[in-house]
Amino acid sequence: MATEVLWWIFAVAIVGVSAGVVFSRSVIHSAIFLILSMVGVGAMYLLLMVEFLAIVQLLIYGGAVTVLILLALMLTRMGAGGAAQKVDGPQMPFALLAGGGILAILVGVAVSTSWPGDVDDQPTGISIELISEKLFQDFGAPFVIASALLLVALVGAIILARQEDAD
Amino acid sequence: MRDYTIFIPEFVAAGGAVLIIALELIWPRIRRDILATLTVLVSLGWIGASLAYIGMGDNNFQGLIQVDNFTTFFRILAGGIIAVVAIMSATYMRDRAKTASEYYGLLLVAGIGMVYMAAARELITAYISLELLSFSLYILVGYLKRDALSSEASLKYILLGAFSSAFLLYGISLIYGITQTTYYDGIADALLARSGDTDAAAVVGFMLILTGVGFKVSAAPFHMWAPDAYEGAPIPITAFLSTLSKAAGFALILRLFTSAIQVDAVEWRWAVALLSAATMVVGNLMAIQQTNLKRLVAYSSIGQVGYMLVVVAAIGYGDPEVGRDASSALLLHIVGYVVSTLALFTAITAIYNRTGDDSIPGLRGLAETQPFLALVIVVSLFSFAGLPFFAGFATKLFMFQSSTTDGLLWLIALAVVNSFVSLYYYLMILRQMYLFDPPEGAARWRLNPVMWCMGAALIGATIAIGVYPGPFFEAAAHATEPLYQQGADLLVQR
Amino acid sequence: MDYDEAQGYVVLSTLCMPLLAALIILFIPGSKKMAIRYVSLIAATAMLGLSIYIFTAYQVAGAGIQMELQWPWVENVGFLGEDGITLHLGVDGISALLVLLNGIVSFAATIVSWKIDFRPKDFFILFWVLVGGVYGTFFSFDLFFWFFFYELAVVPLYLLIGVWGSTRKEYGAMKLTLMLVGGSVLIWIGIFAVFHEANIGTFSLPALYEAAENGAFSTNFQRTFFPFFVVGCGVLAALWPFHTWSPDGHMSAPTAVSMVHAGVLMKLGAFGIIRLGIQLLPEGAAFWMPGLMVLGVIGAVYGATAALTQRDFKLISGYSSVSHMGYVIMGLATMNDVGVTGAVLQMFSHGVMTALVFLLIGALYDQAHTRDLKDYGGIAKIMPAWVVFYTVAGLANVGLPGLSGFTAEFHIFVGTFHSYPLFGGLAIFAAALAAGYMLRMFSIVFFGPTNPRWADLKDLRPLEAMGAVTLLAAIVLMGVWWAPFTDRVAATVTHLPGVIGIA
Amino acid sequence: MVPLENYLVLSAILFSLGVYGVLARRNAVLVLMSVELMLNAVSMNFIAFSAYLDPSRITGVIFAVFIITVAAAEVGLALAIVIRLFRNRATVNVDEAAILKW
Amino acid sequence: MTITEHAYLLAAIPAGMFLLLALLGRYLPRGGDYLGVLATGTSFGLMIAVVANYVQNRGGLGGAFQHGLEAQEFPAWTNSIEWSTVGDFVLRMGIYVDPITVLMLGVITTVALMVNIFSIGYMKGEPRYYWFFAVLQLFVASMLMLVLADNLLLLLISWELVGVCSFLLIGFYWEKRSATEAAKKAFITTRVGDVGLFIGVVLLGKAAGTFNIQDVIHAAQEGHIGSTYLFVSMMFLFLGAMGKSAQVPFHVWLPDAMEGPTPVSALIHAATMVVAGVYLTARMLPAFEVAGDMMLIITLVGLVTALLTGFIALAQTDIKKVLAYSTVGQLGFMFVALGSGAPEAAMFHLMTHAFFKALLFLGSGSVIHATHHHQEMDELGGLWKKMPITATTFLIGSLALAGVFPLAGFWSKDEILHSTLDWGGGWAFILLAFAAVLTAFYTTRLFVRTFLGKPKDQHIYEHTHESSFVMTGPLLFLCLLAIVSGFVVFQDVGKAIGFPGGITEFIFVEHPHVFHIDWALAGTSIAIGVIGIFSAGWMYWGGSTVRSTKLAEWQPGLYDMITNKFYFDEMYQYGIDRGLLGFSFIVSWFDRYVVNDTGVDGSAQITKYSGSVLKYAQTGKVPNYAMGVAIGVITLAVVGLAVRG
Repeated sequence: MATEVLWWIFAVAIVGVSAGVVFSRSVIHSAIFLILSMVGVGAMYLLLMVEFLAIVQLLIYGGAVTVLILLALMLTRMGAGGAAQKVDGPQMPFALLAGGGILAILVGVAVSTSWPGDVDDQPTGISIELISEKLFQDFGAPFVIASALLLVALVGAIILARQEDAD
Repeated sequence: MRDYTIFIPEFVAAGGAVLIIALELIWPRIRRDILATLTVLVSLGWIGASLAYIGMGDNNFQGLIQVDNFTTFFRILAGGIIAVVAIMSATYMRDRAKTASEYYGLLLVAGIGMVYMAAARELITAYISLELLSFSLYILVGYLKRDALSSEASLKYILLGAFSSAFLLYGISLIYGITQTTYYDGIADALLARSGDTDAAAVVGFMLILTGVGFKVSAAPFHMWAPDAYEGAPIPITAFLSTLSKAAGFALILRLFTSAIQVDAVEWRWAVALLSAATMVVGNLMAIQQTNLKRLVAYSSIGQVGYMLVVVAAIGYGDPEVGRDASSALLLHIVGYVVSTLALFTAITAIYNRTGDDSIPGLRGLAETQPFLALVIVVSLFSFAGLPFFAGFATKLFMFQSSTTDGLLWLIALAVVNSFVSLYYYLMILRQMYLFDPPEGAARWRLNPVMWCMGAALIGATIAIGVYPGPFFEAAAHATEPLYQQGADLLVQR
Repeated sequence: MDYDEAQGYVVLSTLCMPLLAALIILFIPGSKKMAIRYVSLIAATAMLGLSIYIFTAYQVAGAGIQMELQWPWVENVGFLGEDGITLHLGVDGISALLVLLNGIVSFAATIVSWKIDFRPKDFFILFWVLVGGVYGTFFSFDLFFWFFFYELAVVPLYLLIGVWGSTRKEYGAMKLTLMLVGGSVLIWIGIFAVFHEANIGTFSLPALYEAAENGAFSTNFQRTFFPFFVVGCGVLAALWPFHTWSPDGHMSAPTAVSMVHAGVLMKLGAFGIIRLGIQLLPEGAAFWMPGLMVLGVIGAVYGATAALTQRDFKLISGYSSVSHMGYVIMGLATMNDVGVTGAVLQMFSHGVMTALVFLLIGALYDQAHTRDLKDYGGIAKIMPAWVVFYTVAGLANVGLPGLSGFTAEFHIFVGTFHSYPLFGGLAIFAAALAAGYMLRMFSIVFFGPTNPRWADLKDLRPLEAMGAVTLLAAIVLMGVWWAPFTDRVAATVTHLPGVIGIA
Repeated sequence: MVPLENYLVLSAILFSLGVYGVLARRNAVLVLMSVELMLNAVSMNFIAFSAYLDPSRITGVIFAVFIITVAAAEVGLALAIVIRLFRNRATVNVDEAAILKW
Repeated sequence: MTITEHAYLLAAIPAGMFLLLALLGRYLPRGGDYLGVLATGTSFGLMIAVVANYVQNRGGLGGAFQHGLEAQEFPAWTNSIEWSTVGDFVLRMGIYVDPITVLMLGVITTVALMVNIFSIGYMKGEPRYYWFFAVLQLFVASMLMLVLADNLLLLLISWELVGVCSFLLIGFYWEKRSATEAAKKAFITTRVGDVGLFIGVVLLGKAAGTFNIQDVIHAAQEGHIGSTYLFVSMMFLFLGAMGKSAQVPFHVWLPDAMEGPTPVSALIHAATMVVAGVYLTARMLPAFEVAGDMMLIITLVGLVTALLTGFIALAQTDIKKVLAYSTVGQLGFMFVALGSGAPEAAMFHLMTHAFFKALLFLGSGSVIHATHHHQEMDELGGLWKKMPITATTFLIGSLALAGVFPLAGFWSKDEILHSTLDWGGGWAFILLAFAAVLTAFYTTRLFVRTFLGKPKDQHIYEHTHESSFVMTGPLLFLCLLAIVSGFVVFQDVGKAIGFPGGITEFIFVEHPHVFHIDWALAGTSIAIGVIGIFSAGWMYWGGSTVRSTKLAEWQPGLYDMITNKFYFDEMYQYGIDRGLLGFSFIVSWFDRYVVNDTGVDGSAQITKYSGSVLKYAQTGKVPNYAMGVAIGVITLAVVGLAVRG
């Protein structure tokens, strides 16, 4: 029962802050809302009893990614003239429609489908051992590729963002 | 069973990539040509190493990665594309970028991404490989740092790429929700056994996956990034995008659509046919309007994707035999298309190196100033248009012929009509080169012998495929065999 | 190697000759213009000889495919089964005649192209590719190669017209190429359908014919896809209303290209209607032929009518080609042996006489640089030989007995009156109109007071005269003694499926 | 008990909000943040599926791990490109980065 | 083997000569005119041999000729070879010699020889001299082939070939615009008829299963051909005859054809080619007889032509034009005879007409040559003194044409009048008799105004001189024929020269017509001639035109009609300009703007246009692109769910 109440609280909060991310007038506010949203999702993972992922979520998203975003926002901050610009583009109303359409479809799918294997209708706890076993044994190969991917992203970020003489 | 030996070719490639990057770090003044040459050598080594796997039996890595003829085919294709693009890039990058080692390294890494897209038999692996390829491409497109267009192209590419990845992932999650697995075979089994209650999730899942892969191969209406990215990218990368990235997309599609979701073809085949029709129409109609060569090629390659998607639709509409034949014809077509495209870009790069102009009117009078390149362009364009003597004729004919099923004749007809429309804008290019005199003061110029040889080799290959397609077709047929061997049981059940 | 196989190699070498010439010229530096011309001349002469040989060596008694040569090309892979694609060469009576036509016309066209001084290398390469494509189409008994060569013959036209042409050449070239390739698109679709429907995994035409005989193609299928072949090929054969490339294309094309194009290439379309339409889908043919007859009649009268008021030489010839190809279509549509034979004869006849006309127009235009009839007058005084040739060609065009046009039209009309008397009566107006537009041109251009502006015009030069004489000989031979032609054609035509005999 | 559908609906809402953000916002960084929101939603989907339907194999969780990895890398790379664009053009407005068109 | 079986040699020799002259003529001394004469001379000689052979064999039939022989007992030689085969469709080519052929051979070779000789003088010094002779040979060859042909196809071939020769020769002076136009007109007008002939031939061939003339006739007679079908095909056939023989309404080309050199007019447009229509009709007459109302149509066409051109000829001032209209009129006479079922009369008139009309034309040629190409009567006059031989022969020719006893024209015209009486009774006879009066009238007018009276143009008159013997010789020879050729109508004359029974029995087969003079009719004929001659003499004697002017003032409307040739040319011109050319412009316009610009270019434009509209979707803005993706996703998903239900 308590889980349910908690869930609803978190759910409403997540939706609220996520809406804040996309509807906020201020870029910085959006970034902060994003952090909150990430944290909320992390809490959801706790409710789903996948503690490891919750931690990963907090560390990587809540920490690294948002910091990176804030950094980028600061680096690309406009001068005085830039601030007056509208935050939303001209197709905002259509964006609402499209978002609504996708929401309708996805919610419809989620609700109308009876998911196979959903027997006891509640999450089963997933231990970190199981995760590590799966991740490093069964999915070792993608893990290696992912490391290459990170390397590539790293190299790319460096060569693209690197200040050069001409800049 | 963890048999790491099946990764040896990629070890070669990755090692080569690291070596190349390291070389420039250690020795910053190294000549760029040497890096390019090194890349070529590495890719040749990669191809060489891959050849050993031809016809080798079951080389499965934990059910995740399958090294079979299909994989080998794409290994060779990747190596070939990278080698050609590296040669193409040598002069181009020397003149335009401060460092080049990452560039060549990323070419190789992108190739690795492609190979694992082709080899993956599991969705996580496929997704990660796809992102590996995409990341490399994002960087390569934006590699010309001080070029605003390059950065803009890169930004568009990565934002939209990430956006579409999200759709792809959501689709995968829905399929996962139905099947509780990400292995292709497992998905196929589960889908076969699924009840009607899961239809909504399955359909939407398929559509979202289609969106994701459609974006990768730039199928309309998910194609809009492509012209901008192609135009903004460095010319060799445009070639790379239109060959390797597309081939990779189709590698993934073939693996996935012939096994995992083949059983539910009835749910997605119409969508593929629709996308195919839209793609070829949009690509060809828009191409008519273009004045920039790279942009035109972008649209034309979108049109080509439309034709290739016909095969995917045929996989859905036909029986396994049709699917197998169509898939092999698609591989053959990809080879022909890749060879022609590379030939075209060899010429465009050489011209751009000389004139700094990549607009179509910039080709004015090329037949006078550089007849060989004009010939190369003609051959490749005619090959695209599917005119005889050149690869496109035979490969397109085979592709469409093998895709002909009762339900798809309209699409084939549309495809043929479209390839006719495409002839118009190809002829517009020809017109500039042959019908007009060169601009004032343009003299005949000599071509770099390496580029000359490469151009000659590529048009030679184009003509060889066009005139005597037999061996190539057989090779392609061997490459598709494993796809259908593994899925055979399922197909029988279906 | 038996006799027929040896003959097969003759066919093969005829096919290879133009392609070989193109290849050799490719490796001759562009500055060595004479070498290029001599290579072309030798090739053309050899082709003429080989074509004549093939025509004469064709055994009337044997009727079917002769001089066969079959090399497997791609088989047992993918969707292709046994004999999937074979390089299957050979001739039947119809193609024997058309091969001869190609030999004659391309020979004449080569020697009038002697004077081309602007990038002759490129010109001749493209020209030989074109000729090779035409030969290949006539020789191929494999659908893949048939289509391969068919397209091959169409494509070089764009550059040939665009680079070496005149008068709105870009427009003409683009329109011509697009319309012709557009037609081949329909053929292509038809090929897909036929291959799929036959489901025997081979492109071999004899095999497909056999399948057709055994009922592989349902009536419905035949009726659906026959129009694809007919309209597709019909575009090339200037089938009304898909003819408009013809006047414009001819107006723009350089002499040699006009010659080969009007002379041979248009016949490829009509040939395709026989090869793919009638032979492959006889029931479809039976169903659609009345409609085709209507189009043929409209084309015949329409072309002649439109030619009546044109002011450009080439437009007149272009429209008259539409009219004459209308006769060909009519002949095919009769579906009786005399009519179809007449159609094939008309292909030959129209080929040589139009080639001659274009040769002559070219000879005049090269000097005078105008093709407006009204600019001329009294040319007969300055260029008597030219006028004589033109008069003969023009009269052949009108269908004067003793010249090839009559022979062909006679057979066509006999066939038409046999099957569709009313249409025959309508179409024959075109014959009267032909006299109108031809004589109108004669009287404006050849006769009347001589305009002093043209006093310096030279008569035909020896090379041109040689080409003209070659063509003229063919015109007269067919007009006077047509048995050698009808024998070969009829031998095959009478065995076409669905073609009935006139008793 | 919280049923699976609840998570799925929540995820759908997040995803749709992300879609809206990508479509509506003009700042490239905000677009990127919206994409992150979408990826988050997907991760949640996977984990929910994994926890409810597939606790033994937990492939979904693994997938989520990879998604988070990729997303992080993507952000890094994308931001580098945004900064690159800013240096070249002094703007992060995606509507203004439209030299390439038509 | 007899010479008759190889009668094709008659045609082959001139044909060979044509090739020789056309290719080498310009290098030969004097353009090879002697070779032309040689060729026609040889043909003439062969003709004599053929006639002799024919007569001999005919004589051999029964030793003595009997009246009333059955048709098949008249010998006819055939000789044919297989020409081509398409399935069961076999074409044979060959010759067929029967009395009509023999007669035609005689006429053609004789006139051709005379004209060839005459031309040596007349064409002297003309440019393209050799070419003239070359084409003349081709004409002779084709014309002979035409009459020799045993099948309709060969006939058609020769038919068109003579048309071409006519075209080439009318347009011989192509520097003159009028000559070119006349040639064009002649060719196209006859071509329209030829197309009819072509249709007729094809239809008959289809129905009879063969093109052999005798077989076709046989089939028609036996009723193997449906009656309507037969009528239609014979009608088409007759169209060809009308075109070639310049019957109304196709008559317009013949007067214009006088633009050609005068010997050509004599040969082609008086004696031979224009009678091809008569020949064809006579040849096919058995089939015409069974073809519904064809006979009536033939008669009517002939009558209308004879009358109409008779009127027109009254007001012509050009010597040759008068003769041309006269020719048309006389051909009308022949058609009346044919329509009346009297082919022997028609052929008889054909023969006599050929001789005296050739004579008249050559005579006029002599005048024209002598006056250096002045042929308007208003410029001539009083030439009798200057050129007596020409004048005398011309007078005899005129009298023959007018039908004065006992010249050739009298007998043949008499026969025709007789046949109309036999056939249709009064009305045709009266109308035809009136036409004969007109003939006599304009002939007299022509002679009077040209040769008598005072010279109207002194300058021309003074420079005139009699022609050389090479020209007067043929005149004299033809004059002789014009006098005597009529006598062959008598049985005794016929017997004397080898064919007993006279021309009328010689010619025809089925209804041998025994000639005997009907003096009442002969009297009428004589009266007709006298009325015509004297009224014309009264009007024009002494070169005066006062009376005719008064006549014109009395009936200006009629006069206008006549001088303007009943406005036929204007009507045709209007029809061609407004009708045909207008239609052609419409078709051209349609072709350009509807088929090409709208249909072909239009579809290209639409394609291009849709591309240009579509391209604005490519805004370059990421949100728009993302919107594209989103819309795609939504569409696919919604459709997918909907399809799934």
